[in-house]
Amino acid sequence: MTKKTLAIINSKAPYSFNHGKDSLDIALIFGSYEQGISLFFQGDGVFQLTPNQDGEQLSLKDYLKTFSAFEFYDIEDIYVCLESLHERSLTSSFHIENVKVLPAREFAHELKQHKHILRF
Amino acid sequence: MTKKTLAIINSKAPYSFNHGKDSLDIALIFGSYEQGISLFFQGDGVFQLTPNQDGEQLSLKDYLKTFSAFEFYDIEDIYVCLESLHERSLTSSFHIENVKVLPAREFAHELKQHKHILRF
Amino acid sequence: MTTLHLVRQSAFNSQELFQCSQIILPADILVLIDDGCYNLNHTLLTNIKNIISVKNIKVIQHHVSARGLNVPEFIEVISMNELVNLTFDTENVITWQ
Amino acid sequence: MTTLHLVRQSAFNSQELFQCSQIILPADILVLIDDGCYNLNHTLLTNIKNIISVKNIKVIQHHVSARGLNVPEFIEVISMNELVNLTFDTENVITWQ
Amino acid sequence: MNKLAVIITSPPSSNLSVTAIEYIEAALALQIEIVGIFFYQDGVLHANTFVEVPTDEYQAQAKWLALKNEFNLSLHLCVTAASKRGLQVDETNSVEPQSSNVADAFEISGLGELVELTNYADRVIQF
Amino acid sequence: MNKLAVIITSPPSSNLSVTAIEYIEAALALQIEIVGIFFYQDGVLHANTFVEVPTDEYQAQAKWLALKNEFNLSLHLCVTAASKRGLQVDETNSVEPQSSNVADAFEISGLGELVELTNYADRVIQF
Repeated sequence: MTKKTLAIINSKAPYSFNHGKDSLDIALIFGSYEQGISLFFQGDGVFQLTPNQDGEQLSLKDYLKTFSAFEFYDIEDIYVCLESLHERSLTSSFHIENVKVLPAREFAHELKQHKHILRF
Repeated sequence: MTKKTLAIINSKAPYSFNHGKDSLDIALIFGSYEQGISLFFQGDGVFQLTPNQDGEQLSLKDYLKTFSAFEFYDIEDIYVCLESLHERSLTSSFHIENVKVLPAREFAHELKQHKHILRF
Repeated sequence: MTTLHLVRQSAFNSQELFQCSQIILPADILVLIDDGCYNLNHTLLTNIKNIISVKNIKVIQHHVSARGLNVPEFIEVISMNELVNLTFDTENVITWQ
Repeated sequence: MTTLHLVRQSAFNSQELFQCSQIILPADILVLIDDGCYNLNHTLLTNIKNIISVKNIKVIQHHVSARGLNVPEFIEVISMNELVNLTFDTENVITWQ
Repeated sequence: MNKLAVIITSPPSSNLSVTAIEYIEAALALQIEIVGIFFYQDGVLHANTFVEVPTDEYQAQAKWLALKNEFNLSLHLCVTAASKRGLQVDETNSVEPQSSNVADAFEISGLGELVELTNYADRVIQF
Repeated sequence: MNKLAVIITSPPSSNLSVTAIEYIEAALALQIEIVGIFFYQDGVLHANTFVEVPTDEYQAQAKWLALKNEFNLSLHLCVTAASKRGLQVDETNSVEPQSSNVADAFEISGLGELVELTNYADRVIQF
């Protein structure tokens, strides 16, 4: 089995921190270079995926809208930690398609299949 | 009863964050202007007061040593949250003298006696 | 003596709301702003409701709606103007960030 | 497949160690560095000891002694050189900061 | 009249500083007297003219300049915090004006200014 | 030979970057090949010549320059992160050298460089 180059764990909520945008920039570059990249969402990172958000109310250019371009960039492996959703009383409802919700142990097994792992 | 001008809550451990040093700089200025200032330590802020530390092992100029100058600057009211110590399995042993350990409720009552409250 | 507590961080991520809950007193006011809005679903908010009156827990309107969060009926939604007024209706303010 | 987990933050302050504990697997190695040293006294470390062997929990020597902390006997104290070697003895590394 | 001082510790790139500016605008609209804004910690980056924000993103520095112009706000930059973060704050003013990267609207101050502000203000709020 | 890439995201004022430098020094002493250091987020402040650290405190920038000189390390500065934090990174080099505040030892790079580093390195470590 060929390992994918990079996994990024997203751990921060979208607006007060820049980590989500910094992670997205890396993901899109890897996608445009046709490098295998997978995105993992854990902890408050899951708030980057919840529906009905509107960063423009915070005078922001809403980078979450760019998530809909993942397919175009061949970024297809997007994993969410089930426990992180439960802790926050969230359901598996997201603003993009094809998100895989996994229990922590399976989430960890997918993560390990990558040559390098970053966390933002 | 005259209110003191400023209380600072210190909430971060000493080395990875600069908050402790930034707070100390404010405290010393208030002291040198003979303005009433009190220091409160809560959460990981209590690690700024624990004994046997040596920042020089981390290649740092150890700002914690300056705490011994508090008396010289007439900074006399130093409060520690008892619950924060207990959570961290710490005893009331500190690297400076005259530290008052208070249960959270009394800690809060002292805090409120100040005109302004900052937190670092 | 009433203190205004502004909580700007998610209690799912760090300890600001917890530390606030340790020292909040019955007459105080709590306003959830920025990522503090995520605390609407946190169990610590239940602890705080046992200390201060629920009418003294508030959240900034556009901060909560931008995050797509639902506000429980009993929590008052306020504007930035109302936050400014609260700053002067209370004696001092602590920003938990 | 062994992952090296570097925990740099205090679990008394934020959620890095908790999130690490959610996904650490039995063959993995945990090294406490920087403020991660404060976790020697955190109950989450007990949870992690139920997942990975205690000999695979380590702490950086001068990081822990600079903070005036005591190291329980069963935790191995290592140098920066040993951390570099661990990086190449494992398959990948996650920095929890 | 109610007197307010504000301490800004969040960098321009965070949405936390948008909140601070919205709060200040609301206070001004409510006739609160703002005795000064003190920039500390990462907040000092607000004064850095070299900071480039993409044109379609929130322009915090332009907001500060506009507020300064309209309401004559005092914007105090903590010199110690600023020099640690790449602002050229030669207090002797011997540097050529064009080589400094501190926006004109900001005054170089020390923590002594914070003592003044806390004495004069009825409320101090930290953002 | 083992190949290592390092991503630095902590600012020079934090003790977290001392740890990063100590780790790199240990790796070099152990004959690890360091294929490059990539400065991202607040890590870009390491390249800022305007950053002034009191002489009795840890001089992170001088450390990077010394490591560059001795081991010919590649120090890559992410241009997007840098311009957001007050580094003058005109890639056309049209600015006068003395008006730029990027230390010579650092190369202006983009995230494409990070793709190269992750491909070439056996391990990537983030500090």
